[in-house]
Amino acid sequence: MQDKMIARAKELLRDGAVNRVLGWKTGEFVYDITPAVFTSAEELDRDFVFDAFTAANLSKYLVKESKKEGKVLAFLKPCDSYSFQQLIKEHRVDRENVYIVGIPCEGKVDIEALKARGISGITAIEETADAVTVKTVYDEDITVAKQDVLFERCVNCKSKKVVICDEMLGENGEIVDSDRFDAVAKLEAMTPDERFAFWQNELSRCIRCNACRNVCPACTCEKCVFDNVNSGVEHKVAANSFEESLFHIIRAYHVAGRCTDCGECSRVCPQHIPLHLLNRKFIKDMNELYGEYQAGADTETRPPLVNFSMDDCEPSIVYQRGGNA
Amino acid sequence: MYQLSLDNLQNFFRQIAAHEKLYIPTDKDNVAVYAEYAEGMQLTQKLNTNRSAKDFFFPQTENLYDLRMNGKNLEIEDTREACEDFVVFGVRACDVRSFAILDKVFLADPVDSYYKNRREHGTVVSLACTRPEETCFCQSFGIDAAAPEGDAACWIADGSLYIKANTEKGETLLSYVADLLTESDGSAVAAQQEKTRQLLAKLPLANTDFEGMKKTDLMAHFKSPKWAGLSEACLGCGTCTFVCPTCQCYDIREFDTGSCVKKFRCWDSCMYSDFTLMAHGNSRNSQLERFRQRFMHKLVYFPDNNDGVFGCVGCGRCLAKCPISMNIVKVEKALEVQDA
Amino acid sequence: MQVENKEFKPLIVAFCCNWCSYAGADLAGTNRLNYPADVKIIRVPCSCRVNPMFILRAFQRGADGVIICGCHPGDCHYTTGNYYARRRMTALFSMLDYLGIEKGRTRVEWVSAAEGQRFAETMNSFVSTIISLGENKRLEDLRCKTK
Amino acid sequence: MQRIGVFVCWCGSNIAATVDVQRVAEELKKEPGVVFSADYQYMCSESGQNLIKDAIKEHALTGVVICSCSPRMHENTFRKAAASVGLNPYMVEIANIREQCSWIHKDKATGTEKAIILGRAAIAKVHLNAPLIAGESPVTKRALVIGGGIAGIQTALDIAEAGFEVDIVEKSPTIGGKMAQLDKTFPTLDCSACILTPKMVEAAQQEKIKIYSYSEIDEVKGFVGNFSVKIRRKARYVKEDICTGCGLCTEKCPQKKVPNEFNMGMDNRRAIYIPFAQAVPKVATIDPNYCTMLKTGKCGVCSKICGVKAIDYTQQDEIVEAKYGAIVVATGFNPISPAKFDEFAYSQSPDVVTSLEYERLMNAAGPTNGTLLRPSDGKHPHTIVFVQCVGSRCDGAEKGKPYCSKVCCMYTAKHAMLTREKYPDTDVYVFYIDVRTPGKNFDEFYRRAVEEYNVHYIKGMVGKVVPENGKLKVQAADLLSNEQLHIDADMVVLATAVEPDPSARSLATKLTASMDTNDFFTEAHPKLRPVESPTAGVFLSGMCQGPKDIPETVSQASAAAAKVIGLLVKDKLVGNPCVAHSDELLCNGCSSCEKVCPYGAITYSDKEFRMPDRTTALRRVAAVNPAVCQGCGACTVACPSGAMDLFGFSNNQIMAEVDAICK
Repeated sequence: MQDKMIARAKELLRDGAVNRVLGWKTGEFVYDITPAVFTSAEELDRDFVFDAFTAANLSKYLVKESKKEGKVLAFLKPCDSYSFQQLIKEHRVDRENVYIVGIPCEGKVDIEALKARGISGITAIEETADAVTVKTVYDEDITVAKQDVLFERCVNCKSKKVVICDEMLGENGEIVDSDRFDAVAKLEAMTPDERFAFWQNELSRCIRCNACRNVCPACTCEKCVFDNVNSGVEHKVAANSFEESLFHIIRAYHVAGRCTDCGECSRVCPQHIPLHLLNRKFIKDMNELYGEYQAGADTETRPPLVNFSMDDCEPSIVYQRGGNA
Repeated sequence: MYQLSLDNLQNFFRQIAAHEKLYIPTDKDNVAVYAEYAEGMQLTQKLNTNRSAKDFFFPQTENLYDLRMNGKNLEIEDTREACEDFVVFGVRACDVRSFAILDKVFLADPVDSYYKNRREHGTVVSLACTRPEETCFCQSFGIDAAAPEGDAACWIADGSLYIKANTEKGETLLSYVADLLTESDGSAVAAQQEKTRQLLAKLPLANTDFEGMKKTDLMAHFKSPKWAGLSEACLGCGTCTFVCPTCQCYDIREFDTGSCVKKFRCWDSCMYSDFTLMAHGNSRNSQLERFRQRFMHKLVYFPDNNDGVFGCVGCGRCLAKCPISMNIVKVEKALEVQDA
Repeated sequence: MQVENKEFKPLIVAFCCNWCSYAGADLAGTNRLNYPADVKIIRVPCSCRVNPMFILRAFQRGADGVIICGCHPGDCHYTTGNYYARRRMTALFSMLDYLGIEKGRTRVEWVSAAEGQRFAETMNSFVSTIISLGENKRLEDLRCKTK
Repeated sequence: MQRIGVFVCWCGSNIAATVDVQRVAEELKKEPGVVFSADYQYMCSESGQNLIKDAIKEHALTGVVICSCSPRMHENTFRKAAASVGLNPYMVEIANIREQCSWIHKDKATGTEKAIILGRAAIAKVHLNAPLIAGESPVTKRALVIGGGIAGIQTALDIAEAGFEVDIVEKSPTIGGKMAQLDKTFPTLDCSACILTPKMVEAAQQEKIKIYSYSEIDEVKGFVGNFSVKIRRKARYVKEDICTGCGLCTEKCPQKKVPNEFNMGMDNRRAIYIPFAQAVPKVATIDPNYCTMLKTGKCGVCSKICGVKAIDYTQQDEIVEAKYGAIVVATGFNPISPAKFDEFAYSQSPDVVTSLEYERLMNAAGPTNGTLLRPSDGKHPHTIVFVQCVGSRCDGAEKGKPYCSKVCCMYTAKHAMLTREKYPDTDVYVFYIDVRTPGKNFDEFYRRAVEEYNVHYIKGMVGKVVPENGKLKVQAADLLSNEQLHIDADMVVLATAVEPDPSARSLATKLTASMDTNDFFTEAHPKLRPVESPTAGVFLSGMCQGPKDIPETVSQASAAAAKVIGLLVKDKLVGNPCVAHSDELLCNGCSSCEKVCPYGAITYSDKEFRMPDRTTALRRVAAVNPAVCQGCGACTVACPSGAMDLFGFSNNQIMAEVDAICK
């Protein structure tokens, strides 16, 4: 796939259809891949990479890139395409300045998952269709099933379909049945005390690095309320457990109905907080209460929180459902 | 040098904890974290903790004082809690060195009394590395992962813990556990050190050399065209700064509780758009400038002002944690290429 | 029904829309219908003006319960405001529940300008719920407890 | 820092009995920014107001907090008092310590403590208040009425009568609407045309009224007082100002097979036509769907025959742009198609007709010149079955309408009565669910039909109509006697439900006026503002808002006119300054706010901004039109960036109140 992508990118550059390419760049060792803009065939040949570790969702970069001179080629995976379409819906990107090449995705490997299995000192990784083999500095040679080290979002993939593109490289996939709400349901089934303990443990680890927010393709505010000294709620650090919760509740609320569930927030969290479980809770609730809705699936449907129906349920329904006191 | 069997490690911890608060790196939620020792707590097998050890001396938030209205008068209330002596066990060589770097900032005139207070009460017990990882590059800064500094230094080899005091505080610590220790010639340690050093030489970043940075003029680095490409993907989050053991920037803020105003400080990140926000606005308005500031600070300004000591210890946390995998090694290499 | 307050004096913030519920509260007053003084009302133009941030802010500052009152669905002065408020609050309350905050600490009630009786009853019942739940400890900011 | 004055009212003993007013004044004096504090028996009295005014002047107050009764009672009083001495009226805040404190608490300590807290909240808010100045906008003194039925005509006449220009836009070639098709009107049985056509003529002759017939609304921009509307004048291929309405062309046109919509398609007209004799304007129109000349370029009979050379086959649609201060929607209704109710055999037999068709069959100007004849064979019918509630009050919305169409009971009674009067040899049956006759002389009218005219009223629904041997076999249930009925009828008349005109939905979008699920326009308040739409400057007249009969329609039309006149007499509109506003530097242009705005007050534009990183960027940002915004605040919560805020109830003001209460 990488070779096909480079070839296609070079073609489009040469034809003048685009003047730059948004993709992923190789790093110093195996998995430290950085999103990057390429402007020449030489750069593409030298640095462009697409493998099990090109996990970063590129769509958010298009907010800025699409405002620049000329047309940019962007390679979007299914997840990324939902985010991109949502950004179009919110008028955040200039569609005409972007040439989208859709690329199929079979899931990305989470380096943290490898490390959690005690694998470290990685010097090389070989990837086959369903396994990865790691060579280490300690002269080990370890093979694990790919399925076991994928990102959670990939294990519970919601869609392998690129929903918006100018062309597809390879076969486009389909929306898949996923168990992505199971973890939410499991939490819902707990008692409030258990849930409280669970989230205290998770959120207390937050160091307010803002990685979740800054990577989030839905969080594209010119200035976040939490950074705005005039908003009255700005704070740089979670000084206590309340502020930890506040930031994450409000962030999840602000992206509710807009979050495509791309899972970037959980991917980048340096403290491994399962932030996607907050966003998914909103998605699950809204699906159940107001009808199925997938942000980014189209550009027309009204998001549930800026919509209503006269016979909507009352807020008290919350206290009648799920995990009891 | 003294020795004790690892079978006796819990006793070792227990006896220290009987005298002072003891913090050890232990496993929690799949990563290693420092936690106050509790009976039975196991030392992690992981190389290093997820977050750095700087919190012990420079916590993420810290209340400085309270302001209170009394009629028309403003009263200042010192809210500092009396700091007790404590021991941090198992600090890796890189993190131990980070304290020396923080000292250069906080203990230089004017002395930061909050930091100094904690530093004086803390005893640092280091632990030599045996399995350095691909993200490690401490050796680039002259740090020997096999021979860590600290008030006392430890090694684990052949089922035993070896310990050596380097300072008075270290000696005091040894006195807590004197009955558990036996003298050792340290030969096992030397053998272990040799193995570690072989591994260190094989690491992918073993040959990263920051000294070359010093050959080029400050302004040439500052004006380097490389910054645009390097900072292009930067999200402007604070992950690198917050996991970094040497980042020491903070902001001082107020919180109105309704009955008083709490003046507190908290970590800040030069990657943030509101870093050093002033009445006129920001001094660094683009992410390029903010990104450049961080690396210029660590690799150019800091050594310029501190006898050539870089503001980095090569712990590799930022390499592992950056959401877009941009890091100091890549920056160094890019600048080096340009300079060549 | 007048709730007897025991030792625990809850702090309750009530956001009332200007056109129905605030007027309902006025009517409760005009008719001398008692409800505990623990309830403090904040006037907003419409229930749709209530930002989840306000609710969390109240809890941070030490509120033990927050209630939002608006016009009955269909009667909103601005036609659709309370419909949006209904969805927003459902989503927020569900999230609070998910985070393990006690059920019942937040409530939405529709009270018209004619329902003084209902306003007083609602407040009495909400106060007794909050008393039974006890002090809000899960969404508190300890700094605000220092006196 | 504000200089705040606090004024605590005793309200006689209303407050002072349960609140220690002196203590409240003392305690609040200690709050930061409070430079003056006083208590007084009646703050709202003239001397109380003078106390406030004097303090404002003497202490150079920038903010005022009044602890008194509900702001719903005296907020305006105190605002005016402040304004009279030069303090912006929006710098006044009220702490409600009567209705929400002294009147509900018995214990003085409790009441006093709460009053202090409420006072603190008001002080906290005033600290963040800023002077607000209500925006002014000029008013274009011309109204637009959309729809030229009786509702539109009446509204236009009333507005014109008051001296304002008014334009009527009617989509068909003539005004008159559905009422023009009616024969008689209930309950007086006066001739519909006789009372309507003078109004039509009056409208045509009234100098202030301009009629755009055969025209539609293309686009509506602007807001209350300042609408700009594009009207599409459809090509009628006849020069309206030249045509004399002689009608010669409509007799000579060789294309004779055009279903005549005025007679519900029960007879034919020509391709060039005048809908009916009293049409206004009385001008011929060429139907482009049937005209041979327009379709094939071969014919031209009308052009040759026209003495004044009014025919112009090359005519194009014309767009007229005009400005209006107010818009009245009077788009009316249509009877629903009975096609979905196959059990009544409407599509199988021409003798099953709708009530409006029956109306035309009874009308002297109708297809049968007023003689009641069966459409199938032109014979006189002897047994007629009327079926009520066809499509009204349906449970499942897929077939009919959930609402009562309101007029059917009465017009069915009218039809039954007129039929029996003219043709006493006819048996007339009416099947009903309920007979609803709430209206002046309505029930008397219905009782006359039953008692004097011996119409057979049967409670029950018709199950099936089967055409058989020239008869219509009607199977029905009599619910009162609980028996099955079989009637051999000659005709069946279906009282079909009414529904809003299909053009209403797209018009509502253009007007940003809201509609209910049945596509009726919603009113600003169901009880108190029944003729206004929630969108300021848009008014509702007639059936477009809900089913109603002629007298109701006319009264609503006049009411709407009164509202319009009330608006147009103003030279300037003074807005409510407590409106939303968007901070362009924070706005992302995501459109969330626009989606929740019930008034269409938010628009977007691309603006060039200098960004923090010193680049210039074109950004899409929201702007609120303060003349349209009503200040609900829905947008402020939909906005994630906090760009959208509300004057008078800002995020920071409300949070300051929260903080003060929770201290």
